[in-house]
Amino acid sequence: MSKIGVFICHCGENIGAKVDCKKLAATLEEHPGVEVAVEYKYFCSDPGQESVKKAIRDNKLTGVVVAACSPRMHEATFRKACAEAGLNPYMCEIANIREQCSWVHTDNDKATDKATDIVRSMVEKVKRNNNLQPIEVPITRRALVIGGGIAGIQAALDIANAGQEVILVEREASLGGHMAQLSETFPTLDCSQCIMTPRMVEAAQHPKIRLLTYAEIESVDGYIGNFHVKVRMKSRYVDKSTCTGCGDCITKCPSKKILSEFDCEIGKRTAIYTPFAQAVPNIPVIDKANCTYFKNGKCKICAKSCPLNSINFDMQDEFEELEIGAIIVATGFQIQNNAIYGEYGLGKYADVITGLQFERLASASGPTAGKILRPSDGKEPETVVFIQCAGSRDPSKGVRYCSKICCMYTAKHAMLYAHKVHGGKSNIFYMDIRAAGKGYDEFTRRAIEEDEAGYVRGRVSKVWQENGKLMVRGVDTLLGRPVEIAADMVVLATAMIPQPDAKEFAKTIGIGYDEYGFYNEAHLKLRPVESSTAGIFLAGACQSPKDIPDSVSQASASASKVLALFSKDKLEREPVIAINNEATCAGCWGCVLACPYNAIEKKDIVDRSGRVIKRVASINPGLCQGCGTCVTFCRSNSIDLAGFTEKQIYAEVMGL
Amino acid sequence: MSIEQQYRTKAKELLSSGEVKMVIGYGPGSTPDRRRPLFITTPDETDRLVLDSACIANLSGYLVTEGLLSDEKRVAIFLRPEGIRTINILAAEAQLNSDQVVIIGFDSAKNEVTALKGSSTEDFSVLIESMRANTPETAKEELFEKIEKMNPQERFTFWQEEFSKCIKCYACRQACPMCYCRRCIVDSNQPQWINTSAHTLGNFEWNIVRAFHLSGRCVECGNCGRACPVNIPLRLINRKMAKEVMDLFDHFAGTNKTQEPVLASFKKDDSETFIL
Amino acid sequence: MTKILFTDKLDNCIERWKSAGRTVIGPVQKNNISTYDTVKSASELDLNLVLPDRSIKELFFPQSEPMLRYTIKKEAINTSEFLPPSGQRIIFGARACDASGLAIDDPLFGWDYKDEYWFQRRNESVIVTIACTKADDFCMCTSLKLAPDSPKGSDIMLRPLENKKGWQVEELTERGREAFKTIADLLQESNEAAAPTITVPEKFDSTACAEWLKKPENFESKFWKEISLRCIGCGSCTYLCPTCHCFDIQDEGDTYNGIRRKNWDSCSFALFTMHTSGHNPRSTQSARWRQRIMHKFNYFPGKFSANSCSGCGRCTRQCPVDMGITETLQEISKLSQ
Amino acid sequence: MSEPFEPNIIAFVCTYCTYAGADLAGTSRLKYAPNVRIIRLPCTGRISPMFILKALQKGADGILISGCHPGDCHFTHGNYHARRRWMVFRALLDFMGVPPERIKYSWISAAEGLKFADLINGITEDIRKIGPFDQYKQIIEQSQAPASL
Repeated sequence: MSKIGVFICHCGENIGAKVDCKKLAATLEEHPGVEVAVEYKYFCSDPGQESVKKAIRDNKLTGVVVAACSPRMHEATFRKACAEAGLNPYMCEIANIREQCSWVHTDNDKATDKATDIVRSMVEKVKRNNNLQPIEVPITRRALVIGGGIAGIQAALDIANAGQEVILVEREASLGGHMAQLSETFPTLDCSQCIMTPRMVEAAQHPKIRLLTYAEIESVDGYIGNFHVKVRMKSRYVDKSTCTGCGDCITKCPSKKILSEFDCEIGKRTAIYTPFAQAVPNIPVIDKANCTYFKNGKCKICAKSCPLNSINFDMQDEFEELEIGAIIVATGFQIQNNAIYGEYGLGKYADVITGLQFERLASASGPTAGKILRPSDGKEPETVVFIQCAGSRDPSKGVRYCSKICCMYTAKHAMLYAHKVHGGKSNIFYMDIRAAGKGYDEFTRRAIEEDEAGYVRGRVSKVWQENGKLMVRGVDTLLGRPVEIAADMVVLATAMIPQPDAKEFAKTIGIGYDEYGFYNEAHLKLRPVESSTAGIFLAGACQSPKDIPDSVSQASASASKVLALFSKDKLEREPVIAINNEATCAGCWGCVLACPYNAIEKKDIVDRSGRVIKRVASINPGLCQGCGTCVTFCRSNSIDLAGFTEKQIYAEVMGL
Repeated sequence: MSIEQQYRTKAKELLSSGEVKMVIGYGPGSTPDRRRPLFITTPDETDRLVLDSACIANLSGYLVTEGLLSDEKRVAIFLRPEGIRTINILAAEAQLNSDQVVIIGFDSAKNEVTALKGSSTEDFSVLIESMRANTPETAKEELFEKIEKMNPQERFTFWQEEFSKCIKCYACRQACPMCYCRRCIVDSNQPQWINTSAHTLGNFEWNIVRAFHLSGRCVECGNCGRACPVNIPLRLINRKMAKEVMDLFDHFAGTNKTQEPVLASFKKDDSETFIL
Repeated sequence: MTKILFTDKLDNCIERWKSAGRTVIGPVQKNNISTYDTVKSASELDLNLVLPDRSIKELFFPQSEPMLRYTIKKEAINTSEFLPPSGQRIIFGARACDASGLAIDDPLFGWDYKDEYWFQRRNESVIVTIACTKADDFCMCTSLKLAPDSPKGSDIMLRPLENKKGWQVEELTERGREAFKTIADLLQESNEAAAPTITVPEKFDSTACAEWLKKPENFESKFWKEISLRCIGCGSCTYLCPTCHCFDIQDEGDTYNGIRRKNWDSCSFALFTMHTSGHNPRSTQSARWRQRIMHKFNYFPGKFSANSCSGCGRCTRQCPVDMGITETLQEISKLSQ
Repeated sequence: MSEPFEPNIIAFVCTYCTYAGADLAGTSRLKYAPNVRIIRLPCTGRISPMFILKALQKGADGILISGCHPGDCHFTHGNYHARRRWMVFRALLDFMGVPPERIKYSWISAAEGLKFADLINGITEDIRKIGPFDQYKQIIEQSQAPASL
């Protein structure tokens, strides 16, 4: 039998002046299952709380309703008091008769009637409350960072520097990501590699960081604190343990004309190669598709040249299984293939290049050693046209969103061009100049005012070749007239897009993504670095287009989330989670689809001989956030939500 | 050769080759105008199969009989187009593996039976797409249009009268292939969401919830209406819901076996004109 | 010479009965279904039906019977009981199978506890049966040793005249005689011949069936599974059956007030025998169908010396998958030969 | 003169947005009609059509369902699921003769105390105009009445 205590708080005059608390207590006193109903001036005060505790002990109460202010104010206070009196804290509920009654109504009788209904309804709920225990999830204190670009490196270093173990996985042969490809960075024009490479080395040498390059994630199972991750170590054909990175093999390799991915195909590389000179680790890999030995069965010159016999053509992919507590996804971005703009001639005219290719031209470590030279004939361009939003903010051909970094890097390009090619003329076609950021607007102003970047507000309609020049036809919308520029080089500010396999990868690790393939944060404003899957966090441009400072900030934020998680042995969570009745579950998987947190798994029910009798939904308490969407979907009424059970809500309505 | 004869031969072949362990079809009923479900497991029995325009019942519900498909053997089944759509839904909702179902498809109109080519649900995807595009003339019903034109008060009165007949036998549920739950929500009594008594209130609640649970899943096979011993025009409610999900979400139930249930999915730009 | 009730006098009769305080009930077509319901005049009656879709038992044992109203107070639960509305009723135009069904269930509702809901209505109702002059493919009263003019359960038997202008009146019980006294002057003595009652062919041998069912080894016969393979467990056979009588008791209400009701239940439902533990002794539809047949033709006769079936045929007539008692007992007849 | 009809309204709201919005109306000391009883749920995704049926059985003349604006759901998309459910359920109830005007849906954020107060006043006024839900009350009464035959 229920023995409910009802504690009606006057909140001074706040409730007492509007709701007839005496009458309310008298009515509740007569309510079935109510053991005591008392009123008091301030139940949240120490003596108030003490009186609640005493009443619980004296009357052996099975449940408590405090009729007072909003549960958002003092639910925690009174639950704590209940716990101190030996009652399970979840046997306490708050009836909100202040914010939602006494403060908002003028008529005392009607306010009292409403308060009566509110309290009675809550008494009926409490009668059906269950003792709940906070959910404890053990935590493996080891983080996995996926992606070795600046975001991944930053996150890994932050976690490692706080003393926690990190495994940093990069699918390319070297850390570095896109940032390693850049020349100078806005708005300070410091050399990208100068600030990047030390961080790469730091990560590689950190005692708490285990680096897995040329490796990919095969599968992720489990849940927050307890992920099981399988990693595929792609075969490099070079033994990491013995290779010293002397580079003899690279020098000797006869296949020297392979287009370098790192140099955006304007430079060349060998078949055995490191992506770039400062690669970390400095261990080459063999590009199987282009290697003469793998193609023809003959060559092995590299192996012969290796003083340490580190080259092994029989090497196989290896797999490693990792136990992980938290994951940071920092898988980065790609740039859009601008072949979609046939009219701009990318791919057709050698001197129409992407912004990233321009970075390689401007980079001191690039194929031209930092000289701005036309890919077609190696001459310095006298006139360069930059086209912004070549893909971004273009729902018809490109993407709808703004890629965020192009305004800045185009200004930077114009600047670098002005610095490197004296007297060179730059023209920038733009839609708007978006330069919000510390020092950003000053930077674009400098490009215009000091480096004479010629900004033209308008779109380019066509680029064609005429008399050795690239003719650019566009419109100057400010002057309201068409413009035609004879250029030596055209640079397209292509859109930042998700990695081509971003959606597939999201499915592998179990996180959500938007229509483009950028990963969804749990809440755009309040949980911007968490994915909707508990224990998986986001950093960098895999979530949305970002520049370096933003990527780094998000990486540090993610790292701090991971560290917060790792600060305890066990994760304690509110026990408001869904529970499935496996006996009645029909296994239709509607709940699996509806769950925003991938918290519902398919579970086999087997008989004694191990034969699968049926499959049912199983809710992972570590992942469930307690929204109850699955409960409402479930046609057979098999799922229920602790703390807001079907019985409780039914009783609340029936008790009104 | 008549379609009936062709299909008897086909059934015989399927059974003798061991490709299927059972053929679910129609047999003669207790009166000349009746047909009854028939379960055949040996080639000799196939001559008992009947196929004519009186074969209307959607037999697919038998496929989810507990244990029937658990041995991973295959079963052949006579299905009209609605039945084929049912298989897609049951497969999408993981109630069966459609690879285990060999479809013997047919359609009938005006006393004519026509054969439908194919044996797996995919073979009928063109047919199903054409069903989505054209509502058949037969589906248009005067009573349905009449109810739609009524005002809410009149509609309430209409259903109040209809539901006053309901005897809560749940034949509508039992006859429905989509009602495969091991425990129906009406049989869940903690709490008792739906009043089980056959008063009009309880009948209202039951029929509303039944229609809601079938929203976006009903293929309008008509099993429920035919099973109803007190002739409540249940099909009209289901038709309304099929029409709604089509208008609102362009959802036609049972187009393929990976179709997402309309109520377990959403679009961010779903219409919300009615929300204040 | 026999007493004749001419159809053109029926309205006067109904008027007379009504003014004597009796409620007149008969077969009507209502809202796309035929059933027994109250009528104000003869024109509302549909006496041409083979038999109404819904059985007569609903007039005595309604689908949902409110039993009591309760009010929950802190210290006690107060109840006030409901009883069926009191008053004499004339059920005009029942069929012999329906009337027999009531007589079959009388001992059931009275063998230990006397069900007052049933007996109050039984005691206050006069069953005026019209002998059948037509039948359909599903009628099977003769197979149950009954007939289209069985007197069982009826208070008055009316035999249609050959010229269809009225009925020969046969008073079977004191209660019937009493009711017809009110209209004595509206009846005429005449020699008009009655139409022959319809001959319903015997479809199975119920005695042989009973013998077969009694044999313990037949309980586990594979026959049960085969015969019920297509049964979908909808229970409409049990709900339309004039003799099926299972019920469940439900409380409906909110925190403060509620109604306790007696609702039909059916052995065809999987949940009927579901234990709290999750175990279900009749876990398959074949076990449930076997139970229905065993109950009607083995257990019930064992206790009350009569089959719990009056041969109305509704079970088959309404079955969505064309099953029913007839087919099953026909097959059992074959097996028992 | 007879008392004006005071409708019974039952509201089902999510705790993160609308319940917080209602609290804000309180802390802002806005005044609104006392006809609504609020049931708090974690998310609109938890609000089942069954709740609406039970509220009607309890004699509600009007029902309000309210949660976070699209995109603002604390649980990312509980409200999107709920919106679909409501679209379907609303059409169903309409077809069964439950007037859509009696069941209102709204998005109210934690910052929209004023909108909450206005909405409650508006709904109360609307339902007062339509009058009591007599048809439903009639079938409730029938379900509590003694047998008639």
